[in-house]
Amino acid sequence: METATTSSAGETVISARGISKQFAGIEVLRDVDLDFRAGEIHALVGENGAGKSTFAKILSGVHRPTRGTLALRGELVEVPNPLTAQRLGITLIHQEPVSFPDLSVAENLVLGRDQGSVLGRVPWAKITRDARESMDQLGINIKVNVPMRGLSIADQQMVEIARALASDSRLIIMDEPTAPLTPIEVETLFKIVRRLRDEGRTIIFISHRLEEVRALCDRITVFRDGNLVHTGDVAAVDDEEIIRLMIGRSLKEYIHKRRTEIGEVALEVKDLCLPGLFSDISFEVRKGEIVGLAGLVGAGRTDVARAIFGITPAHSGTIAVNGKDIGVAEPTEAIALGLAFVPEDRAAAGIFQSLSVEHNITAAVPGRIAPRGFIRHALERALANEAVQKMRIRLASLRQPIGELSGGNQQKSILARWLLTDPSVLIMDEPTRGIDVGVKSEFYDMIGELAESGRAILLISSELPELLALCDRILVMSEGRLTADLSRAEATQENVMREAVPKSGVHSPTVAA
Amino acid sequence: QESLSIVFVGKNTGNPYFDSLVQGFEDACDVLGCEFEFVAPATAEATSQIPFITAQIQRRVDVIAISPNSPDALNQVLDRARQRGILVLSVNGDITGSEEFRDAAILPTDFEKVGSDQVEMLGSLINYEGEIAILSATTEAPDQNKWIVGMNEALENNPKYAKMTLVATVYGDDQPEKSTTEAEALLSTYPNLRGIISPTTVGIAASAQVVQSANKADQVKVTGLGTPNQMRPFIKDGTVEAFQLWSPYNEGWLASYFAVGLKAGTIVNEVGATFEVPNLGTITINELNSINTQAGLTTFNADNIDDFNF
Amino acid sequence: MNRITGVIGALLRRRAAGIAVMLLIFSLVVGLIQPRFLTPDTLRIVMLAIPLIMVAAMGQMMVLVSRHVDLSMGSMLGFTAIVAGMVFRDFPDVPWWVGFIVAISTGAVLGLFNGLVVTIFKLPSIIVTLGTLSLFRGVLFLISDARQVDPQFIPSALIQMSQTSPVFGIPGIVLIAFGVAFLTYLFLDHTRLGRQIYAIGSNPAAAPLRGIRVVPVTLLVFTLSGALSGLAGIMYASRFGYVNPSITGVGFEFTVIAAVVIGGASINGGVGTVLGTVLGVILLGTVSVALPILAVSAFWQDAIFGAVIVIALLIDRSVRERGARSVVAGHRP
Amino acid sequence: MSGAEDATTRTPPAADAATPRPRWQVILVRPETVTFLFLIVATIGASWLSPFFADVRYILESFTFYFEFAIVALILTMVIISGEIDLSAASMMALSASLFGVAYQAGLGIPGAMAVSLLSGVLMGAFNGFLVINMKLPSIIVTIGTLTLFRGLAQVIAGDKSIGKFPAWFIGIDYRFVFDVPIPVIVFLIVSLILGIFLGTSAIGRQIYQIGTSPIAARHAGIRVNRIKYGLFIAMGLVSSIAGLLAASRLASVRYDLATGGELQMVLIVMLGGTYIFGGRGTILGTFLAAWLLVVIATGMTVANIPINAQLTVLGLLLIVSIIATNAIHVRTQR
Ligand SMILES: Nc1ncnc2c1ncn2[C@@H]1O[C@H](COP(=O)(O)OP(=O)(O)OP(=O)(O)O)[C@@H](O)[C@H]1O
Ligand SMILES: Nc1ncnc2c1ncn2[C@@H]1O[C@H](COP(=O)(O)OP(=O)(O)OP(=O)(O)O)[C@@H](O)[C@H]1O
Ligand SMILES: [Mg+2]
Ligand SMILES: [Mg+2]
Repeated sequence: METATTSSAGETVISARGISKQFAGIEVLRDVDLDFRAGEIHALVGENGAGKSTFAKILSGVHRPTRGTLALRGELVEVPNPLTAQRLGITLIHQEPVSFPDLSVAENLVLGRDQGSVLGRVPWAKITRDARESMDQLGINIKVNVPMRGLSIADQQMVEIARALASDSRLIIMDEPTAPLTPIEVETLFKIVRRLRDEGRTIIFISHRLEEVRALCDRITVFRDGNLVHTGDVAAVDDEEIIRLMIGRSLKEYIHKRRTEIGEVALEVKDLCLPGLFSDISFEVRKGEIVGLAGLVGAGRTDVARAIFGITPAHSGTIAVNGKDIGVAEPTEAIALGLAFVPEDRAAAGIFQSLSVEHNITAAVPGRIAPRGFIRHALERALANEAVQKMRIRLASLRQPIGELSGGNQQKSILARWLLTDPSVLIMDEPTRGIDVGVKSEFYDMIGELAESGRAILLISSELPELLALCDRILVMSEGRLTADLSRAEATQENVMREAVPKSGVHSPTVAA
Repeated sequence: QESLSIVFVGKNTGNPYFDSLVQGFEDACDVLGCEFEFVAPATAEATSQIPFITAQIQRRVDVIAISPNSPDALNQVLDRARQRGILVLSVNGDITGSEEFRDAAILPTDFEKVGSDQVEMLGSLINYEGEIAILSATTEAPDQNKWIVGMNEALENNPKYAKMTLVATVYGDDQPEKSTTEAEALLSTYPNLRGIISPTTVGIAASAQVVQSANKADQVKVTGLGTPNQMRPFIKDGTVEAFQLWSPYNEGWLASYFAVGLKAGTIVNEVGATFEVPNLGTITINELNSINTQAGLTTFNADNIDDFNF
Repeated sequence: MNRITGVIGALLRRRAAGIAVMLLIFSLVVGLIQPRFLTPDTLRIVMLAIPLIMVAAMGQMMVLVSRHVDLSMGSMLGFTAIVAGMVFRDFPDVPWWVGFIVAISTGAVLGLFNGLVVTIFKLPSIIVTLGTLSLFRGVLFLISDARQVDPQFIPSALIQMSQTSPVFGIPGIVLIAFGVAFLTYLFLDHTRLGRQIYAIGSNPAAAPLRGIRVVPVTLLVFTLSGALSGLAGIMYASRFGYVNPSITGVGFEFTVIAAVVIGGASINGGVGTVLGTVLGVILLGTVSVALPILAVSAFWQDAIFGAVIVIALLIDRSVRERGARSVVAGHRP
Repeated sequence: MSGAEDATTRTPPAADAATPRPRWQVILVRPETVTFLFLIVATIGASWLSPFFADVRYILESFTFYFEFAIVALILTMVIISGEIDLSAASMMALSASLFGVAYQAGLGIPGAMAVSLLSGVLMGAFNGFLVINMKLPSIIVTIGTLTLFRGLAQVIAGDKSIGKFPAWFIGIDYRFVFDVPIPVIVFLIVSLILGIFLGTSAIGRQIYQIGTSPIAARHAGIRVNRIKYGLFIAMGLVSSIAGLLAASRLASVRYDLATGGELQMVLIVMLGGTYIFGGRGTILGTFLAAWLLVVIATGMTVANIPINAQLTVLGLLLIVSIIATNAIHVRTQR
């Protein structure tokens, strides 16, 4: 572990020693020692699932560490719950905004602030006044007496930020606060964060965008697989180095080298529209081709994929598979036509948590395991076994609930499920999210093999390096529209980001890690 | 020889009316040396008594006395009981239209006369003139309907009641809430109402309560069929001057004597036959093998109500 | 975007106004058919028909706001009424107000039991209370020995409360009902604890992150629901003058849920107002009074209540649907 | 909301190798096994309570009183496994039976009246399905609403009179025997067997479990979630109306209050059978055993002349205890 040599600001505010955390016996944080100082903005970076949010939640009393201690200005403290954290002056802005949709904005701002007796009177007038003030301070135009329900994700995030600021905390942890924000809002946020630092507060800033880290932060800590691998001044490391620290090896190793014949059009999408989510989406994917779909969070990529697969069908536009025009209204129909979809949210939309691996793998092919409507177990077992061998899924038994497998093996099982349907078009939405590095590269190989076998692949990913390494072409989406179709040669980080950034605001390109 | 076992299947538990009836059975069995048990389902729903009857058949009791919850849903199971040689008595109400499925019915009084008795009672309270209304149980309650027919006939045919007009017949479903609302609606809809006849215990209590709370006891006279315990406070405070009922106790008493006599061969179950029962005198078996415990209704008022506890 | 959310806010707020308008139209229509309906007498009848429902509805509304439901209210009402009645019967000297204490505290214990089963075993309240609906009824039969408490044992002071009172002749139980509604309003809208109930119902997963102690608050809500059922129980004894183990409170929960759902409380938690609930109760009370005055068979009542529940659910959904759509409409520029 | 529910757990490779529990343990902690043990205990207990209980004929005969609920509970099991619930079944029985009675009185004849009744069952089931699936309302509260509505409509069309006088061939199904076994018992055996095979081995049966485990994942796997749920609700309506007709035959009459409170008994049977209230788990075998368990308990107490008060208490307690127990077993075996 490397330690910082220079220090920019004041004394240590909070120090973590030997913090470890297990979820159901699985260690996601290991012996983290880390100090935060007064008057610093401290970046926390790392791959998805590296443990950043978990660490933040331990600091703020959402989770309790399995081992380790926290000390506030040298004194050991217990942070058993968020309320205690609040009392100790620690506030967390959650990665996903935490709000109460039925309560007003003003009320959301004050809920959870330690205000004495629960039977005490609610000072409505003051709450509303303070809320207006907070909004003005942030320079955002949100009515404070409307229910939270009607607010956009970004506005909810701003309210969340306003809440933290109003709380007077000495330590404010921001878990990917900029993800849903427009550039203008990001700028406002930065200004406020800098002001807070100048007031001598400590800000922990979690982000995947190295640009932001560079623009804002004083020191940086890198997590990898639950381990703290580096802490130091931001100025002392370059981007290349940070990425190497994050993923544990150089980017170049990812590059998948292969060459396939690209065949005729397998998937053709024309003028797809779903008001409020996306419009005028037209593109095609050919046999043997891997097409990437890039964009910032909320660009609408997932919505397009869901529309193609018939989960939330588009309002207008056409979809053709292998030259046949189809109107997909149900995933069942899409599957029959040779489409397959690996969803983004594996836990909710991908796996059947408590069902066996076997039943999970064969879920999409009732016709193959039950030729006459009744399941033939030998047939099913054979199919599942074969898939497990082929995908190198690591498990104890086919009867094991899939929830017991690691994320990577769960994802492999879902891929196995789709391969049984022998799809001609495979849509994968963030297939490598939350998967460890080893399995990830296996996945890249598999995706390559699938393309080689003549399937058309649409790969949605927020990890730009991944897309750049794997794809023959990269489509870029921004604000629900397709903004670019870049060939392998044209596709560079800069080019992709330029197109991904919303045009409605001025924004410097950022890297989506 | 083993003693005779009698089981009484009530309409439902928690119905205070049956407490006194059960007492009659118990006392008679103490005298006669029979064994007695009381069972009842939780609700008075049509099918709820069936498992209980079947269980008694299985227990091989000698006599099943039942207050039927349905005039016809019990036919099959009663038939089965009788095939096994069990004496089936319908007590306190009959399975009208299905009489062939029971051996005899023990009824408290001559139901043909209840209607006119009630009209006479109310008439005497309101000087035989003015608007009157009836608050009954459910629209299909067979006994109540029989009495209502009797009331209508009396009002139409007897010149004594010429100045009494029946303005409404409403139904409270034997639910306190509905009965109360219906009674209140009567007072509000008919400002000149002089009297309410409610031939059901829930209804008369609700009517009395409504009249009491509206402070209209002088203007609107409530009468009908009720139990002394239920009506005692209203009699005491003058809300209700008089109401009627028979003695449920005597039904249990009579049923036991009848069953034991029949099994012993001292009584023949034939229309027109007579037999003696202590305290009740000579009892006659009427049409359709129905037996009454008494001729007319007992009237309860401030003078005698404290003599009764049921 | 703010304009749109404003509209929804207004729509939600207008829910109360909507019920008031419905109430007005309904009364006028009934009045046209049967002019006698529009007399002060009717007001009195309605007033007497609603207190029990109103008190219980306040409890049910809180339960719904916290994203639960309590189906055992009718049995709790019967249970508490029987217990209070038995106290009056077996200890003839106790003053009438002891009945209130006994019924409310018995109800609180029953409610707490519901809450404990729901929170400890993390079971859906609807199934748990379906079970206790039967369980409480069974136990009440056991403790009462299936015997009714006769009118002679109910103190006349208690009965009086349903009849007259020093305040403009408005019966005491009506005053109690409106008093409970007002207190509920103060509690829900003006205390931190009250707001926490909304927060829990609005987003149960987020509540602990805001330092809200979900388990104790949930227990409190169920306890209050039980206590208010207990209050309704003693009011039953007051209004009907006797308590019967097999009749008292049977089916009561459906009426209460219907009233609360009409009043705009959402089955998805987080939404519900005292004003709306009060109006819902009054609307339901008015309908049940209008039926006999219109000489409509009482048979229609259940069908109408059932239809009203279904319609209220559909309205609730369409309001929510609009709310959800506005999120999309509010997509960033 | 927060990461607290994040289930995309990353397991270090070592954890993959966790050995599954031995087969005997798997079988032993199955909820149906518990139901079966309860059944044995209850049978012994009932025989001890009353010397009249242990009589196969009597038990079979008593079964016919619960037969209608038991047969609906079989379908309800599938509905609950699919993650929904239907509390309106008893009211659907009453309304379809009342319609049957009214139609027969109107001179439609038994076959015509039966058709009316069955059609009404399908429509009521579809109405529930419409509210739950198209209107996206929670089934539990929807069916509480329709429970009140259907029962109310039954009261409106049939009043509170008892409609009877059906022809002799129609009545008394509970008293027809095949080899000394009442027909309802045989019907229940056959239907349980068919549904058990259907749910346990058919592709659709498998999909019902998958839907109950995760409706979203099911949809993503191409399972026709809405169609299957609609099918289940309609089956619920249809079977309820069949149950209504069977009750009409058994009682030789119909009334609006038929099967009042039956929803509780049906849910009780399903819960006693170890079906998981949150969906995704449960078996027809469990429900089959639970139906007998309920019969044994209720009959045992009735023939011992134990007051109904105690019976209600026992049943309510049983419902709560069985949910808690099933929940505990399922949560444990989840791991
Ligand atoms: N409540 C939980 N139960 C089980 N596992 C959890 C839980 N919360 C987090 N994890 C697991 O812990 C690991 C670290 O998660 P964490 O959310 O801290 O990652 P992160 O670095 O914030 O990732 P991201 O960049 O995607 O936000 C992941 O493998 C995650 O699946
Ligand atoms: N400003 C907003 N207000 C409300 N909802 C939003 C907003 N932005 C995005 N969403 C919702 O969040 C989702 C984000 O869109 P989508 O998931 O299609 O984007 P994506 O590019 O796939 O992002 P991700 O990388 O998170 O998957 C959409 O379903 C959209 O409805
Ligand atoms: Mg995170
Ligand atoms: Mg996405």
